[in-house]
Amino acid sequence: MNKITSLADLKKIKDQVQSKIKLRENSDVADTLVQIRVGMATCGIASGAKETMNFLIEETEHLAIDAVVTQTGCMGYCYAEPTIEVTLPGKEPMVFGHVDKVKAREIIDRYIIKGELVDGIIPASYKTIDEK
Amino acid sequence: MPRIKLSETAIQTIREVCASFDNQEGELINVLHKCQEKLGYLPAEVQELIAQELNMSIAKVYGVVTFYSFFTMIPKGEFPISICMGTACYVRGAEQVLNEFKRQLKVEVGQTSPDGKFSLSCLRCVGACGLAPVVMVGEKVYGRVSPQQVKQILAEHQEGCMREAKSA
Amino acid sequence: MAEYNTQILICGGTGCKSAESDEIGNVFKDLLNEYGLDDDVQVVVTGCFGFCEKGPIVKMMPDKTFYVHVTPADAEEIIKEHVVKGRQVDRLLYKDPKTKKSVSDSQHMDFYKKQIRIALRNCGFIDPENIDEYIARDGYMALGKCLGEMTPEQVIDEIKKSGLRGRGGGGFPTGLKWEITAKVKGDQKYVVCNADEGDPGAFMDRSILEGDPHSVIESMAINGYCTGATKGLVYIRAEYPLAVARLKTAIKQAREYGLLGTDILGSGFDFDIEIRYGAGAFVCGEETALIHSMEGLRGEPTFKPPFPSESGYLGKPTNVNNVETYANIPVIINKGAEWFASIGTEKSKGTKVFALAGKINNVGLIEVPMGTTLREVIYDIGGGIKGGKKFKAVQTGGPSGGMLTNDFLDTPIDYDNLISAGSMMGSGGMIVMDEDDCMVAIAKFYLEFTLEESCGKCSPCRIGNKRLFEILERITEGKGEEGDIHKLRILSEVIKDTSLCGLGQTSPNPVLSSLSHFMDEYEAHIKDGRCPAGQCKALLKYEVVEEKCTGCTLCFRNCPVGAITGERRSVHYIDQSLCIKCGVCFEKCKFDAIVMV
Amino acid sequence: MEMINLTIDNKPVVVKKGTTVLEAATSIGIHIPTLCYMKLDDLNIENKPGGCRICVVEVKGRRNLAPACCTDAAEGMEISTHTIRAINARRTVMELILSDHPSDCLICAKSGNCDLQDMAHRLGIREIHYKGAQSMYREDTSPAIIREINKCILCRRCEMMCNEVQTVGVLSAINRGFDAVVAPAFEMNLDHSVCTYCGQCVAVCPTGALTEVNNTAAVVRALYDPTKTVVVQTAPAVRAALGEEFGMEAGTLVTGKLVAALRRLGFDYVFDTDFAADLTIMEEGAELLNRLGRHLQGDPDVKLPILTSCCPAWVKFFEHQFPDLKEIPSTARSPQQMFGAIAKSYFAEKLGKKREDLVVVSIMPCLAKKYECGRDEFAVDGNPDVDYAITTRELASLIKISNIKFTSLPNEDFDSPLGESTGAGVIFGTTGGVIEAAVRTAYELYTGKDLPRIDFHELRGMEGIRKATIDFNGLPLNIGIAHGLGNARQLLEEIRAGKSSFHAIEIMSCPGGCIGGGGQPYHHGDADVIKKRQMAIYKEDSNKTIRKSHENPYIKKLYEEFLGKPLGHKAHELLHTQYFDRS
Repeated sequence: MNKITSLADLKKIKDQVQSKIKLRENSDVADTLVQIRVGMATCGIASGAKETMNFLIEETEHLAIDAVVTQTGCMGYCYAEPTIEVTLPGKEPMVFGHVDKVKAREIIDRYIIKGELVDGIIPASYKTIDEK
Repeated sequence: MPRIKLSETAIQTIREVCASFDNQEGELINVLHKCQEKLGYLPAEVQELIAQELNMSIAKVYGVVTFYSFFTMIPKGEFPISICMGTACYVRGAEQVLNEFKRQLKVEVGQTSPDGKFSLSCLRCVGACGLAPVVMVGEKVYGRVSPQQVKQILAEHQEGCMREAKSA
Repeated sequence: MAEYNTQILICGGTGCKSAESDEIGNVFKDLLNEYGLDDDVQVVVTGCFGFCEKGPIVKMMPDKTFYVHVTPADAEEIIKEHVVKGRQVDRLLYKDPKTKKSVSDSQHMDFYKKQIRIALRNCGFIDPENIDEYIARDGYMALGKCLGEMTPEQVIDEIKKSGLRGRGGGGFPTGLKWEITAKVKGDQKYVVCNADEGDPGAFMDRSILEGDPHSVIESMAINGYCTGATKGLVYIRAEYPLAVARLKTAIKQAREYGLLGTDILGSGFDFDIEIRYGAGAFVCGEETALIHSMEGLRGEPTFKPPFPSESGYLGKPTNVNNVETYANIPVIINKGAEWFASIGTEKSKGTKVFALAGKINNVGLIEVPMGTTLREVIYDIGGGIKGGKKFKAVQTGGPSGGMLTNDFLDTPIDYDNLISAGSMMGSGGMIVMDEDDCMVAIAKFYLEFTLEESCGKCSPCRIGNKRLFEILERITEGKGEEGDIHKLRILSEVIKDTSLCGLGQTSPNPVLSSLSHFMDEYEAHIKDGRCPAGQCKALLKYEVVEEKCTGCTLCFRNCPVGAITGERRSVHYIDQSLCIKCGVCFEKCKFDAIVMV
Repeated sequence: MEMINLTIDNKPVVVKKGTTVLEAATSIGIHIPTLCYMKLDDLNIENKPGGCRICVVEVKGRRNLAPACCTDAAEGMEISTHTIRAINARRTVMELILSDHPSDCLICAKSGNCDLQDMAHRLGIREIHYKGAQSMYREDTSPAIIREINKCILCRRCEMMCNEVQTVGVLSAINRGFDAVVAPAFEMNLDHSVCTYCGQCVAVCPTGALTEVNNTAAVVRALYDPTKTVVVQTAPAVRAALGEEFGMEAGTLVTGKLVAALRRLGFDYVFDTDFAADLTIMEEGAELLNRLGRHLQGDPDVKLPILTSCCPAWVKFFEHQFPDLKEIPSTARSPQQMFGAIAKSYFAEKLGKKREDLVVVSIMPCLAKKYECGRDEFAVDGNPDVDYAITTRELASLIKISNIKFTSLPNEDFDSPLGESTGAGVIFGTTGGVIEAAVRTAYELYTGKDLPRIDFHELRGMEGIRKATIDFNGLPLNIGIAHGLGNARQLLEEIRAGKSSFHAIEIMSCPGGCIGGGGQPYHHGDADVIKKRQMAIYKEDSNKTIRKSHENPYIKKLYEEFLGKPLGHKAHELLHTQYFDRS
């Protein structure tokens, strides 16, 4: 990694990262790219988030789904761990709770592949700093 | 107090840990953490060596060890059982679960079963309140534990070692 | 790609479920089938929408129409009007209480979103182990802005104007604290992050460090810039291995980018961070004790003044703030003090993260603007009480706080209101209790915690809390005496008045607050030998009601200690000498043949 | 100097910035009770944990009561020390402390001398409303100190003395919460630890948690054993403090009454450790001159500085902590042991008795002396040179038990010959005294001239470490003095690092020297008591006609008749010792 030596540099990095994300969204694969985040805080991991994440990686690979599976922190829905957030191309992010392997299977088969919603969606009930 | 003799490797390990913190007295807690991580517990002999290496009094080392509940002078069992005693777990019945463990294992909190297999301790909140009550066996977390499950949790580990014993 | 044109989302949150949302779903499915729409319209059950008071809730997709108070009888109209004709059913729409106008879709009714995520803004969004994701969301911009465009005084001024108060419990104005440390002269100063989260039932600091460690690092650097400190120390619980690992990774990445180290962003400002580990002592959350612990000593508090800002770590000026406090700083700098101050109440600005737990449906981490009521938190966000039981109290402030009853459900939450209600903000644990929780036992639970965590240095805390605990213990065992309540009161007041540090000064709060709200429970224990909540085992026993027992053997099979005997199809008996009063038989019996007496 | 105005109980008071509320109150005659707090002014010793909470007062505008001992006076403060709230809080806290303390006051070693008992009385506690479990710890008995930790109230004074003042580091607060207590590591017995038995923990303990091992019963048994001749020696510091036990003003010299009392107790011979102190100077002075002479001749094997070795706690300290330096201290035994060795040889011969028929008892201001007389090297065939060492306090108790009205006793003289001493012998009782006595003799022996002046004021005082250079006829002799083992440690570390320029150093374990010993009447936190004892010691010195050890005619006679010359064969056998590595 190169050192960031000025505020301008920092902004440049920010733009780069953001445009990378945009590029990904606007590229040829934009139609198919699925982003999946897995809540991997202590309570998530304790409830099996690691297994869920591994399963999602393996299965999307196995089914040749163009997906990026990343970890993230606590989403706050401790009662519904493990939780994952799935963003289908061009759609709003959707959070699912209680995602064990069975649920993950269902989410892949029905939501990711067919676009059908599945039970267990957790509606986002908060505002972000940009909404406020 | 029965004395134990530290192995040469253990002595070496402790010395290295102390040296890695420049043998600074102020690093005592870091040193104790590292030593416990490597040796499992902090018996008197380990504390004496640490005191010597950091050039401080044994009483002070002992004073610190006995102040912090994370440090233990008793070797943990092969399967250390920790019961979360956070409020969320408490109101969801952690005490009953703890009592059941005590009853099954016939040990008190802070003790290890005579066969060295299980040790019992209580934790402050582990932050998995959504799963309350929570029990940890080693690294494994059990959520929403009821007293009835205790027997099964213990059996899981007992069987585990029996299998290992057989295969060995 | 999608096969369905329309999706009907039905809230499956417990609040709505108890109000027949299952039934609604079934009616929809049947009707769709009837109308031959089941290939076009999908019915989906979701988690809680967090608007439980208006439940059951049905949301239509893709147009996001939000129907409230839906009953099974409304299903047909929704299908006929909304699905078939594309017209909204106005009478089921939410009416804005101010304008009395209907609000058509959830996008335009964001006021139903009770939470605002400031401290948790990145938790659950970014990969905490990837600094680029943090930067993409304005990460380190606040630090850049401070170093490049603001003087330390201006930054402090901005923090002061924001009205941010310490989120660790005390609520001391953060800007003022920074200013004091900045003004003290010293060749070396320190910035400390208190991550020794220890309230049983609070885990927001852990979540922030696990989900957004860079926000803490960035803020500590800003703090260093303001106060003149070049070294930062994070004092973190050793029981949080994941948080430690993520923090370490984040520090490493920040160093690699030069965001920690020398000459940060070309400004000439040097700052770096080290990690120190707690070792399981709750009292180390108190800042003087924390500092002693970082020095390798027993974590015993010392009398203030001198405050750490004058004489802290190694005797040097030291600014101590907690994780959540730090997590707010970058947003204040980026969005401005005014923006931040526009959220919250007059004296408590911004938001507060709470760990909502206990007998509540949606256990979780929430962040609400100061001034939100307990009712909104418990019923709208928390989804109400588990199992449809009756709400009894909510405990805030952990072992330093108190119980808040029904009477306080509509009190706006802020530092001052909670204190005048006999509790306190604390670090943000919020434990909900229902009718099954005995308040004497809860007070005893907290006292036991304090007892174990008291450092033992001062006599009122060391001995006084032991005596308090002993009195509570005998009350819960049915051995309470006349005069015990008076003793609890007097002793509590003296412990509060004379203890050395905050731990002792607040330790009797659970006792005092339960005494003031639940005197009847204390009296029932002492005078009638009865635990109204049925929780104090010494005061209850389980018995079989012979007339109701069918001899199904379910209790017999589930009893963990073999205390129940009886043949199949004949009345069973409980051997009281063996019974451990676990209550399993009581729960398992399908015929109400086991009673608690 | 910035001045602060405040009012205490409506009385205005002006104090310097940095003054505590407690000190401000004291300055206008308001006596706020304290328990854990202790300040020994001139000795730089302060214990201020703010733990007991007895001294709480009401400060207008503050939410909680404030501990007067650690609250600084601030401008405009309004303090009330005896509102109902403050009194109730204080009494309740006291009740709490008592609820975790055994109530066997009547038979406690500390009864009548106990700060906790006094405070309970002062606060008028008549009932303990909050009874409950008490901490239970086992009792630990060592050669000198008994720990009865059930009586510990966690004032932390002993811990502070052991760690900060003495840097011995045996005691620490251990455990947490209700179980917290002050104890050695692993709750081991003191005799397994590096404890020096200096007894400073005992000297400051406000309760009966730390007391001395009581040997009075054994002494009484010996006194009533017709087959034994019982010889007693009394250390110099005893005569400057014993009167306090009988209500006399601190600093009252009671030498004559002390002798009279000992005689009435039935001791067959009442002798003076001062005599042995003179003897110590002969040996130690000779050793100093010997090493100095060899050093000046360029002998590379000679080790300087020479360190005094009269103090047994100090000896044990360096055996544990600085065993690498054990060749440096003088090999001269302490006066107590020199006395014992001479009494059981020279004097026994004179009486025509076997050493076994003699019982030597010493009256000491010290607890470590109990340990010292039990060291193996100070016995012949299992018969110790000194049989029993009892403290000033124990002697007072014996006198009381024996129906002797101390204050009415006539002044009597010591017996001869081992009761004859010089002013040099008596100043052994204070810090700086041993080295001053040594200088008086060494100067005259080295230069062959009479001292122009006998009083070396440059060697006196209460500072923890003192340095002076004495002109030995052109040879500048660098003298160091340390009292308190922490101060000694500083000088020893300089020596270890090769940075010491001293020729001789006097070290005493107890702050103030033996007058501040662990066996003296309790000072109850008043440093003036120790200073007054010091003045008494110097007064006794100046009252003496002979003030240099080598001029003591009975010492001369002892060498002529029995020992030969200083450092000679017999002297070496009886008066010198060796040290052991105890690390």
